[in-house]
Amino acid sequence: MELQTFNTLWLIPLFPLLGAAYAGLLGKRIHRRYGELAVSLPTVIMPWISFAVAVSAVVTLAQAGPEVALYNRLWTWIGVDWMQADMAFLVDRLSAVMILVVTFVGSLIHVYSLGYMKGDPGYWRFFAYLNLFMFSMLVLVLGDNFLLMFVGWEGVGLCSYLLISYYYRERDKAAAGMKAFIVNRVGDFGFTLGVFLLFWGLAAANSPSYNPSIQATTAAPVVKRASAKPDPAKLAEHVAFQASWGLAGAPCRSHQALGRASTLGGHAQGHHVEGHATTSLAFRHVERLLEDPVKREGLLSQNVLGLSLVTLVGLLLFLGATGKSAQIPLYVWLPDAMAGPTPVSALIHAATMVTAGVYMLSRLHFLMALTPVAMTVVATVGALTAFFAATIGLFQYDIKKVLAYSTVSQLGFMFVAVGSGAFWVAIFHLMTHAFFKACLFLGSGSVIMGCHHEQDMRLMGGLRKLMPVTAITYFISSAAIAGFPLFSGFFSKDEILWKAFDTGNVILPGGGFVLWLLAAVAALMTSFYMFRSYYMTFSGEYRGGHAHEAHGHDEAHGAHGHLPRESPKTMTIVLGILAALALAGGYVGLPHLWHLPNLFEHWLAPVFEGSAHTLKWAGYGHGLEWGLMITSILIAFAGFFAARWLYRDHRNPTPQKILDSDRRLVRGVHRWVFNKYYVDELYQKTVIQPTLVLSRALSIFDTGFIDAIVNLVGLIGRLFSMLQGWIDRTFIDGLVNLVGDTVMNAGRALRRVQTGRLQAYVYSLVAGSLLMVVAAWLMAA
Amino acid sequence: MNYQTNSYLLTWMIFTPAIGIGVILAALGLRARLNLAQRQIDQIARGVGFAATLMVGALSLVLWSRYDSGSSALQFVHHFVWMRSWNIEYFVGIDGLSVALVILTALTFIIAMIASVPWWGKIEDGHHPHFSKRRVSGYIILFLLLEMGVLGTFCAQDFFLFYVFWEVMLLPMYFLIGVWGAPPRVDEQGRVRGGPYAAIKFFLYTLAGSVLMLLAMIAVYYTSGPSTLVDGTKALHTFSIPALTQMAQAGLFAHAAPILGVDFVKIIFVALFLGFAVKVPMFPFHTWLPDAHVDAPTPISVILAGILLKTGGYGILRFDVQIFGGALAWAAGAIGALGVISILYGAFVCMAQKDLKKLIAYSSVSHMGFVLLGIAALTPQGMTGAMFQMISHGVVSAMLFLLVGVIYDRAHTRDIEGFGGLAAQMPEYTGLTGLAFMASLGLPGLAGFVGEILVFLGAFGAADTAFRGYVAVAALSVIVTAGYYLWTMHRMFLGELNKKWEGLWDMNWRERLALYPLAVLTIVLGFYPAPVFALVDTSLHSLLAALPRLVGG
Amino acid sequence: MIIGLNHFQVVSALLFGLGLLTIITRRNAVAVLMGVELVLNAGLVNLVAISRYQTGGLDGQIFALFGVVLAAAEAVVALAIVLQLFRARRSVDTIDVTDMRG
Amino acid sequence: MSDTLVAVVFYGLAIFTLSGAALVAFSRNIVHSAFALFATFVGVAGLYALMSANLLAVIQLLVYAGGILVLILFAVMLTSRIDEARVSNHAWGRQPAAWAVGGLTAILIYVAVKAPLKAPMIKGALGGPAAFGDALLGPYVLPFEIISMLLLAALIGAVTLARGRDAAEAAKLAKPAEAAAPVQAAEPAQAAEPAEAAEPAEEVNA
Repeated sequence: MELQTFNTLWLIPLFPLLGAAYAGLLGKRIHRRYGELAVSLPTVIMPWISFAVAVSAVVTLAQAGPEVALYNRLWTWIGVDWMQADMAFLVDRLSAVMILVVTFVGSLIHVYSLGYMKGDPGYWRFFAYLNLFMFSMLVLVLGDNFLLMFVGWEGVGLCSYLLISYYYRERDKAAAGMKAFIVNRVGDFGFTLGVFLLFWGLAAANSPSYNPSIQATTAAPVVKRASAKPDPAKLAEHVAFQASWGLAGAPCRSHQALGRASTLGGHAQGHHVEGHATTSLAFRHVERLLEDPVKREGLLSQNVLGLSLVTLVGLLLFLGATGKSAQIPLYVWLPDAMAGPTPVSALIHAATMVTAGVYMLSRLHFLMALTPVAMTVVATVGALTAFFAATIGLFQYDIKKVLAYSTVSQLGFMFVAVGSGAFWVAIFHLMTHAFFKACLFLGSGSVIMGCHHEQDMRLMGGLRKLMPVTAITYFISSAAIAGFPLFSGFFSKDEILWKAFDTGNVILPGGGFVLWLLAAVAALMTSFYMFRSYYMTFSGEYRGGHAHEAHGHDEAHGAHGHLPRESPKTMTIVLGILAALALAGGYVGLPHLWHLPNLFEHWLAPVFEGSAHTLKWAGYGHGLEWGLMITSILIAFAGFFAARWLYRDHRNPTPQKILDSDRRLVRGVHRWVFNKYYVDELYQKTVIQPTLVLSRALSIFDTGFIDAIVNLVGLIGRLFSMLQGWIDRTFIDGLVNLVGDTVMNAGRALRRVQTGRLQAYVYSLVAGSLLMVVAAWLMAA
Repeated sequence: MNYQTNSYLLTWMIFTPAIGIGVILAALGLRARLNLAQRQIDQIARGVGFAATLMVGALSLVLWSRYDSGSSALQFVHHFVWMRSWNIEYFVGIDGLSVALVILTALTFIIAMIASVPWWGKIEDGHHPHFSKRRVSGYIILFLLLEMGVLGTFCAQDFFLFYVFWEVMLLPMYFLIGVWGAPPRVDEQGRVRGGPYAAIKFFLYTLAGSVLMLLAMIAVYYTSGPSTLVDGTKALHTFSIPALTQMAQAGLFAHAAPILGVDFVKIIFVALFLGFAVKVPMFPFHTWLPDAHVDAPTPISVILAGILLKTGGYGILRFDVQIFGGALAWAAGAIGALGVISILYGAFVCMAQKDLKKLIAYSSVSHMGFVLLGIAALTPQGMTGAMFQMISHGVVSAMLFLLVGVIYDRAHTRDIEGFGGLAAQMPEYTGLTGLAFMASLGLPGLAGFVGEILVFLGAFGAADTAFRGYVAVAALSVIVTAGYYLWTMHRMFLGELNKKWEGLWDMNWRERLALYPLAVLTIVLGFYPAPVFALVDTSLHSLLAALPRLVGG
Repeated sequence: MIIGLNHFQVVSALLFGLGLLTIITRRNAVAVLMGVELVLNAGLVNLVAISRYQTGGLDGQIFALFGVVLAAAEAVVALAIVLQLFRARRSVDTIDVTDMRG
Repeated sequence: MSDTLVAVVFYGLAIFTLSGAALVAFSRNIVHSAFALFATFVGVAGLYALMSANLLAVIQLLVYAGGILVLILFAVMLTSRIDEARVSNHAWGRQPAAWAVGGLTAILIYVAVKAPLKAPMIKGALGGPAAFGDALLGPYVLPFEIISMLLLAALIGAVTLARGRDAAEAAKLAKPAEAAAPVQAAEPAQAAEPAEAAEPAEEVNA
């Protein structure tokens, strides 16, 4: 990979950060003084500027050739000895896709929010958070090393927390934010451990190539340990281990200097740096290292706790991904995250943040490709998530909950693609999903706003006539997600299904077929519940409006005012744009089968080139591929017609019948699925409560045991000193007191002598003189 | 050993507070003569306190600008013979181990000084006068004495001088907690708690530690070889830390006669370590910390958490690693394990706390555990991480305790459960608290993360593979930490506003003045920690490089 | 018979004794002052007499002169105090004035 | 002057002086005492003259008899009520005082008699006022100046003391004195309500 310096990359995350600072620090006052627009306009414009810069960067990238990446190094962030993490941004073709999606969809959602958030008291807060989110997400995507990515990774988690808890006055919503953050932290735990393990694993793998000449100068710190346990083999290992990554001290500094030169100097020097910098947490360095077969073997041969190190790294990183991307077992936070304002759900919990896990694993494709076990786990978990989330989605009534489970399910599809080794497909689906899911969420937001913040689909209906733009865009997006032919979702999802079937990278019995089957069933359910939600919401008669009935008789025209109305222009335009993309966004990745150019795959191919040769495919023929494609079309239509039959115009009594069924099995299953398989309750019982109990127990232990010991020691000391004190008081003090008392009494007696009478003093003067004379006389005698 | 510079800068820094004390005492002495009212005396004391701390701050900036980060030698040395009969020298100087802490000290004391005045705020209690209005001159005198002790501790390069300053640090703290802290009260279990109890506990705990240190110091003195005092006279033994280091590197202590059948190095190492571990504080010697914090006045909590705990970590680096590193390999596993226990234990106990200040006190236990883990890892990353963790914890915990003070001044309670919905009432306070919590829980991009990740990374690469397990266990704390902070956030700030607190007002300018510099520092250190690394790197590197020689093989 | 120094001294001593007695026994502050004058005069007589009989110079007289001046000053101040005392208490009885009592 | 005449004059002067002094010491009437004091001063002046200290004798008469005594008389008049004149000069514990003072005087007399100072009076005049003046402005100039300063200070002090403050201030001055000895508040104006005056005084003391 060649680096080309592109010194304006840092502007991409900077602008949203400026917006966040503006709205966060000054927003409240500006809101009060100059009104909403003064707050929101700058913050809405910022992402657009970022988008413009991103476009310019991507154009530069596209012109520069397939092997080039844009690079912008700001400063050394954490540089300790041979470990270095820079504050540096990198745009290769993968992150190019991401920044375009993020800035474009993000900017659209900012515009949408103008209308949606109108009149909200926390207006400034909302836009500050939203901009901060854009910043974090862009850092995540642009970061050139693990740690910088982690900044964005946690940053989006924080913003997600802030935005979910946006309506903090309601305890439930605040709690949802907390849940999201903590669950994400569980994922981060895995992520960080994975990074550590990878870092030191690579250090060890890199060791055979060490240069003996620098051994003496750099081997210092660990030698001591080796000598503590004199074992020559170990010593050698330590020395090697240090030396390889330990271009410590001076060499490290020179590397920094070179790095600095590269930012100033441009292309040639930048390339030069590549040769030296084998010691950082940068993705490209890791990739380069693993291109060397010897080192790759060195990494693969390492075992930790009986597992292959690479596998463990892959699994731990995947744990991180499950947290952020809401996969089994950590998906529980995402449905609750719907507590946030709807634009947030669209931006963070559908289009961008939740796809971070997919992005991360794709970014590390070279690593994942090395470990079939991890790949298998990724694919299987993805497929299972897709399936189970879809089943839950079947029974939800809250329109946003349906979309939330659909998101979880779609993310599962993406992981199926990742696990199957079809990284570009995962990113492809990520992109199309960003379009249609954002559109769906924003549509639901429009509906919710129209229905006066009612989210229950049973209280909607008939909105097609009242909110035509919303209805049309919602339908298009539903068609896209269901995989109607020629809609964007069709291309990406079909590709996933095909790749899952065709994959040779998983070690499941039955191979890709199992994945395909799960994913196909999930796709069927997706189609069904999406159209179910469409028909429940938009067809038939409007069922909402208790308000309508309550007030309608009193005021003739009041009734009309309570009917849902189409949303303002800022919102519908955004819906239109996204729907158009949901319709047409897939054409960049047409299937090979049609003998049309697949621009998307072609665009990403250089990025995933490194892992291409390690991936294996079953190599099924075109006939099967045609068959699967037709199957998936059939599935999409089957779901659509089933939903249409059952829910259109709310006339078919079957759903109600099933709900009212007395059969225990039906009711049990329904309750089980409706309550999300009781996973939340399971976690409550198995994780949260034991943690709380443990913490309380430890707290009691702390005051009741450790502190008690301390106090006991103190008590013994006090008893001892009381004994001492008694002796002291009785004997020693007694003596002292005797002296003191004597003096006191004498003083008290003598006090009387001091009468204050003048003559008394003279009297005593005389008497004293007399005495002195007598005394002198006696002594002389 | 070549001492690069000779200057009075450190001496000025250390004794500027003493000058301040002198001025206040003079004012008190001339009070009757000059016919000064109590209020005037108070204002003079505060003014002098400010002047002295600001002066130290300015000097610390001079120090920073003149410090040569490329050298690991002692700098700004001021050196003369103090007590000839015991070969004790007045010897101050700093290197990378201490320079960052000295600067942090100067900063923290300024912040604490700001927090010590009652200006610009409605802080009256009604029944008890606010601590900052009680016996002001005495408070400021002790405060300045404390600053002197801390600065001396970080700068002293003579073991005896170090010990003297160490004890100087102890005494003012005792009075500051005992006299200006919470009045005595009886808790639910009928035990007497409060300022005096906490002060005595703190005092005895630390004193027990220093007794061990004293014994170790005497043993080291009589084991040390001959050396030359600064004025050229020969001495049979020495207290000079650089000289002791040289002797240690020559294998003197490694081959010294065992005490009670235990290696000399090991027993001294343990004695010193225990002395410092109490200060850190390390599980199971941590129980003084929550009590001391809960009952100390806000600025004293700030200093306690921000600076005093760091003297423990600094002492471990300066003595246990620099001189008695020979035993480090033997003890590293245990220290690492205790560090991990501190981290997790502190985090879990935090979760169960209902008193906000106690929660933050326990979080200090947790976060200082990282320092131990980082040091025990014996990798450059671990060491640097430990050092950085000390700095970042200094900044962040100072901020946290200030924030607790803000709410306590208003509500006169710290019961987490008793609040609720404060975000609506005090948005600015909520924002700052959120920032501090996030920094403390190690959100990347804020100060806490850098130290934490470096410690983890360093410990993970330790030669002893058991450390990987330690890290895996300790990393669980990131979840628990997030849990208790967010839960606290949830209980205090979110939800419906508790009607009781409708009268609370948001930050005032005094509090802003104290908090915003820290907030900015938290963010800057998170994104640009390089200045700190630049200060500490060279010294830590040579410290590690010298370790093998200490084994004396 | 020759009048010698000791004659004068005996007179001086008696004068002193009577003055002292006045000081001690009188309750009126003014009377006490009179006693003081007596004691002073006794001293002055002694001074003059010794200088007359022993040294023969003017020294004793000059000291006596100073003594007279001192007495005058003392009388002035003391009487002023007495007057103030009287003004404050309507009494000059020394038994009443016990502010210095221990 | 012959020795006998000198002796006669001496004894006469001595008796005159001492009887005056005795009257000062023992008179029950302060006015009597004052006049007896006059007699004593005159006697002492005579004794000075006898010792040829003529100038001093004159000064004694002028300053003591003319100045101090007049002052004392003024004080007596100002501080005593004439109608109580008979009991204006109480005595206090005369007997033990007499024993003590008597003892002391006896010792003094014993010393005076036994002391080896029996030289006869030095003959010749000792120098008149001119010599006196030379001595004062010659060797004794410093004490002379100092004593003049002292006199000035006493003068100013006496004026300041005696000038008296405003009535209010005087009352304020009086109060602490009363607080110290509330029982002895002899002032009739305040004697009317002694209990109330005493109560706050006790608080102050506590």
